[in-house]
Amino acid sequence: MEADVMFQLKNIQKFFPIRTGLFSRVTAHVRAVDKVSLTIRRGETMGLVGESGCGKSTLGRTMLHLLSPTSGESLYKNRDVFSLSTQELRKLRRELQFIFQDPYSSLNPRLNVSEIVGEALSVHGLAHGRERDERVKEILSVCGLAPQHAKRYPHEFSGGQRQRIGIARTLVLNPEFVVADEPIASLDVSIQAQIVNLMEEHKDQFGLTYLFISHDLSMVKYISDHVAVMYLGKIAELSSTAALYKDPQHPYTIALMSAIPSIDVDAQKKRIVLQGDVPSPSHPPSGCYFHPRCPYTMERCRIEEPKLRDIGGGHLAACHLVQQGGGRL
Amino acid sequence: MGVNELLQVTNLSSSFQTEDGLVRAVRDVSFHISHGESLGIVGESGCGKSVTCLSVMRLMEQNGRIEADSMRFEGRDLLSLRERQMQKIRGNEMAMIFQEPMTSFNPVFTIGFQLQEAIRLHQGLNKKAARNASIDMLKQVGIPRPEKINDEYPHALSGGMRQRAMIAMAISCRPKLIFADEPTTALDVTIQAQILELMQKLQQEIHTAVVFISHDLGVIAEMSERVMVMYAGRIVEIAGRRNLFKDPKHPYTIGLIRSKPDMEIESPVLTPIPGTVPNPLHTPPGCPYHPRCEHVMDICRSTLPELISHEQMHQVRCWLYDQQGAVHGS
Amino acid sequence: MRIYILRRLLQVIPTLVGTTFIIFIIINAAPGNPMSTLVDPTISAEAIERRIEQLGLDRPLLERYGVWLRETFQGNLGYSTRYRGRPVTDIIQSRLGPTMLLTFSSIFLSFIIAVPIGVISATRQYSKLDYTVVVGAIAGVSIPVFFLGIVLIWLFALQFGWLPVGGMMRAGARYPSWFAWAFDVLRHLVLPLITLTAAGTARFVRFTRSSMLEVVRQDYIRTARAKGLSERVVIYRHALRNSLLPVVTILGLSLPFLFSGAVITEAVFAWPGMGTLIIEAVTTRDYSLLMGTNLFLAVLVILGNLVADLVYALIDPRIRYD
Amino acid sequence: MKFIKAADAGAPKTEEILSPRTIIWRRFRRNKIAMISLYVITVLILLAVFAPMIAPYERDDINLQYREQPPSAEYLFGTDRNGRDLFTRNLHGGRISLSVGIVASSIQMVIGVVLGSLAGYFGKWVDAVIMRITDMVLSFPFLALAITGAAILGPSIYNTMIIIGLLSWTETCRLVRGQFLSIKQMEYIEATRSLGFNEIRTIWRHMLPNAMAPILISATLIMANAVLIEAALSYLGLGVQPPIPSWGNILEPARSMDVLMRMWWLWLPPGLLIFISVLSINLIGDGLRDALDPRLKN
Repeated sequence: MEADVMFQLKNIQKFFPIRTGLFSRVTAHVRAVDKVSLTIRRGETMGLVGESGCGKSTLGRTMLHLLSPTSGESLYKNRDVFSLSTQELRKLRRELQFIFQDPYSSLNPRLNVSEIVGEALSVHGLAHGRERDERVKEILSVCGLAPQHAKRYPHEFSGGQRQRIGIARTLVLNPEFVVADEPIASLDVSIQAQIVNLMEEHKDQFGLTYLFISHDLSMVKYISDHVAVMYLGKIAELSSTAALYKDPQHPYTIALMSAIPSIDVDAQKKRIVLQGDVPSPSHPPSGCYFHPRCPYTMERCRIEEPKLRDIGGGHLAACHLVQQGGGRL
Repeated sequence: MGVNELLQVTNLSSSFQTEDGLVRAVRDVSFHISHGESLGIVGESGCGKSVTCLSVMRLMEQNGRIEADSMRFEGRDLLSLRERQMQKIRGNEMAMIFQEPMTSFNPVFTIGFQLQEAIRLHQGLNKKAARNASIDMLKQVGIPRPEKINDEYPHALSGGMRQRAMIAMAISCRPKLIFADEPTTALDVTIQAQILELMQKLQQEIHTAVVFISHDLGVIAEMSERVMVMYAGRIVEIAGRRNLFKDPKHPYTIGLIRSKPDMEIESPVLTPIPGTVPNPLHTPPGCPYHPRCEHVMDICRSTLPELISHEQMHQVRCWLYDQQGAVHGS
Repeated sequence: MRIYILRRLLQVIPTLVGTTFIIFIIINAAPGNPMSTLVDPTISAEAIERRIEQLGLDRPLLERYGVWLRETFQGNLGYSTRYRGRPVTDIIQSRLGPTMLLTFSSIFLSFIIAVPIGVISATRQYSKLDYTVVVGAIAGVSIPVFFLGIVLIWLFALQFGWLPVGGMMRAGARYPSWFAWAFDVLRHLVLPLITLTAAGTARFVRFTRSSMLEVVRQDYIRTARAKGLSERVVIYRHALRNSLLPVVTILGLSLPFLFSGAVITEAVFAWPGMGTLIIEAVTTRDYSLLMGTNLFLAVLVILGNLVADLVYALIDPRIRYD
Repeated sequence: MKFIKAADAGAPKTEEILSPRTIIWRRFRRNKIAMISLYVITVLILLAVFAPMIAPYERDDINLQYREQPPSAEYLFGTDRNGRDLFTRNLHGGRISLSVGIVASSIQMVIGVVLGSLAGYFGKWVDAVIMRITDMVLSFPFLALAITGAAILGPSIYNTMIIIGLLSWTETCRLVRGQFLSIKQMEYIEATRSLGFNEIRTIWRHMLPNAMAPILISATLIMANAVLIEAALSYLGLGVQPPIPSWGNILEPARSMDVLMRMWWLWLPPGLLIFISVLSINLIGDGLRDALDPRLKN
């Protein structure tokens, strides 16, 4: 069991200081990620969903030490990524890759495709010269791009093609684990499916493990084996995809799912419309962070923060209402 | 077509000059909308859905050109109106809600000022009456403490609240027609649900016709009675909501539906449309969708199909279908 | 916003101290001393030495700066050697009026000329008019100030004889009335004012135009049009207000540039202001006077920037929420 | 396993590879005014470089018999009060004036780029310190201090170059800092970290080249300004010292009304030469701005 754990996150916190006043003293913190624990197994895709500002991207960056953590541990194959030296970390980067959201700002406009994709090969001493060019062309074709594209510059490509270049840049290093941060959010609908399918293919072909970050519950459902739902820096619910979508437990997850418009014009949807805005992560509400918007709020929710508990079969939820074995009071 | 039509657009084409050449954003688009009706326009970026609405409101940038056989709004030909007369219609009889709530308000004026501007202009109310009217509007769109928000600058409001204020501004003069250009795209799902609910409620209350633009089929399915699908500047399919989603005809519409998983419909595979959205500077000859189409025939590569009536109220632009509704090819 | 203002005020202090210290060092790094240009043979060597001691010129640099700073805070900028011991503050005071008259009327004039031109040019981007304005504005900043001054003098003073060659008043003139005096000053002001305003206007035209072009692209301008506002209201109420915000900052940042122009203009037209004073001080190695004028101009620049920033904070509602 | 051949359908159409540089040059070439300016400044630079070969006389040759001669076939631009040929001196003056401009703006570029990139990349206290220094230099009364500096260091070509360079780097510094701050936000910079690149590679290969465009524009404007300041200083007698000619000091005698009135050939040509060269440099800068600013594409 332990052997196929790829990443184990323990109580990860990431706070951003807010400086105010005359001398810019730190007066508060944005609690972007607040005590998140998560286990990702080899070969699976963990979906991470939530609305903007819930901390999902910050978690993805922090666990790879692209952002320095406030506290916690991020164990990759039992090595704590946070305690590695700069040199060790740089070496490890080959195995841990990141796919970015914006295909426009994620490619250096001054470099051609071959340089963008191939640079890391040289830096990590994996291939040089001719060999490097060959590897680049190979990976481009795996990503659905033609070899003659190698000499062209990013501005000549469409959004979807640019995202393919970004994926090629990570795959060329033959990584073990990839964090994909909203890789399809800025693409056209008809292109999104291409990219998701491409990632699915690569997963089998290269034996990858993904953390797939998205705000799109329907895409996450399609690609993930497990799904974690985040709200205000905390995990609200975590379960296998099948169980989560079949029987969501946390009132937030339920509302989130019901809020997605469907093209099924016959379905009689009982929509739950949450009132109010998402509270600011610098001044989260007391007790359960979700209580001001929750349709089922009780007195206890205002005071006591619910723990993320297993309600059976590895389905975890952080809600006072949710009981062992599922079902609500 | 009935006499009840509010807007009738015939063969609208819009283009604008760029450094790299002429972009023909909208080509020969014809559609109509009746009083109180809701029409959805769906398509991907650059398909011409926004430009269509901007053209009707004559809000294209300086380098834009609009041509049409006619563009009648309640009997008046919008193309032949003077700019002065057009200004009387804009914001008064026809209003628009934009995509980016964060940038669509002028940062240096209060929310109230920007609402009252339209109210005073079109309804000739005095300052005090306009202020009361604007507070009323804010209340109507569900903004808490409207008196206070009325005097706030846009900066102090969240995205969802700003979009509510934008809606308040759009409905403030009881327009007969509202163009909503991707009004929820920049918002989170839970906030989107609030805004969609609000818009449905308001449309029932004030009985306005709405043209709802979105790239999201789900949103369109929820908000529109009739749906128009656009691709590369042209209408490829128009149908009633039920027909379009239950019995789509154009391969592009079918492709769009299949390339996005739906929460209500179980499907194990995701079938993307191959290729990319065409560059508006180089649209393919013939049917613009032919390079991506799985049913492509020889004729598709050379000749553009007409928009034909497949059934009552169901039009499609594709060589697979003929006037009688028979299906060609496979 | 109160914190923003306070922080901005606090920032001024190190800037002021740093600026004056650097100026102090530069001036004191000079070889020679104010006495070396004193060629009056009747003064003995001992007297010079005594004078040097009196002025504290033999002390270490830092100490002298300390003394100077303390004195400055008490309003004492030292005594001029050139003007035979007159207090520097006195001399600067007498020169301040003419400089202020010249620079402020130039700022005012460039502003009211430039803003409409910039706005009209921006609203007709790519038109012939816009093209002309852009090229004209670039030409305006490319003319050497002194050359423009020379050409104007040659043309209007020497060839046509319409306007005086220089100075601020006729030498030794006595005026029958206040009005006659004002008229004469005005006649003397025309050419230097045109000279100084040309470049300033050109700069402001470019800023206004580009700022306006930026604003006209914004979403809220489209919103304003969609409301049915007339083009005039859209441009002059919605766009202009926003595009003038950065221009306020630019006004503050333009001060060093403006004073530079004023120095040359004054030199060309023998206008009795700070510019001619600084050149006098340089040529006579009058340290106290040099220090005083530099300091004074530096303070003006710093305060000008400060005022511009504060005005900006007042008129931009976004800063209120920071 | 099926590969999606999708993207091939939308492959770039043109045969030619359009690098960002090609595109910029293409756009610049379309700007007629900027191209004319480029030719003008090239001619002026060539004249300056080959001045000793072109000039009909020795630079400082005094011929008291031919003092204050108006332009003629023999003396194209006339002679000055010492009987020196003004055509020759204007040619050589360009040599001096333009090199002061180039050297001074190179000095400020180096200071500005180094300080600006340090401030922008490292932020925090490095940024705070550098920005305070910038504020101080920015609040110097520019010309007053240049005059003061020139008087104290002693007027000469080299001191003029150094003074202008030392006083005018602030704009570049702020610009580079701003560029670095915004480029730092780009995902391709984050990507260099996720790919395990070191900071030197990130700055040198990924940040600087992308920050170059506005630096280049500003460099042209600052160079134009440097030529103007040199001229002003020399005109006031505080810049380049005779007998070495510069466009500024050639017309210094025109400070006397008598000379101004009688000898138009003394001050008109150098004045126009300064104007034309500064104008060309500014117009090139403006053309560059249009070519480099993607937003103007519309």
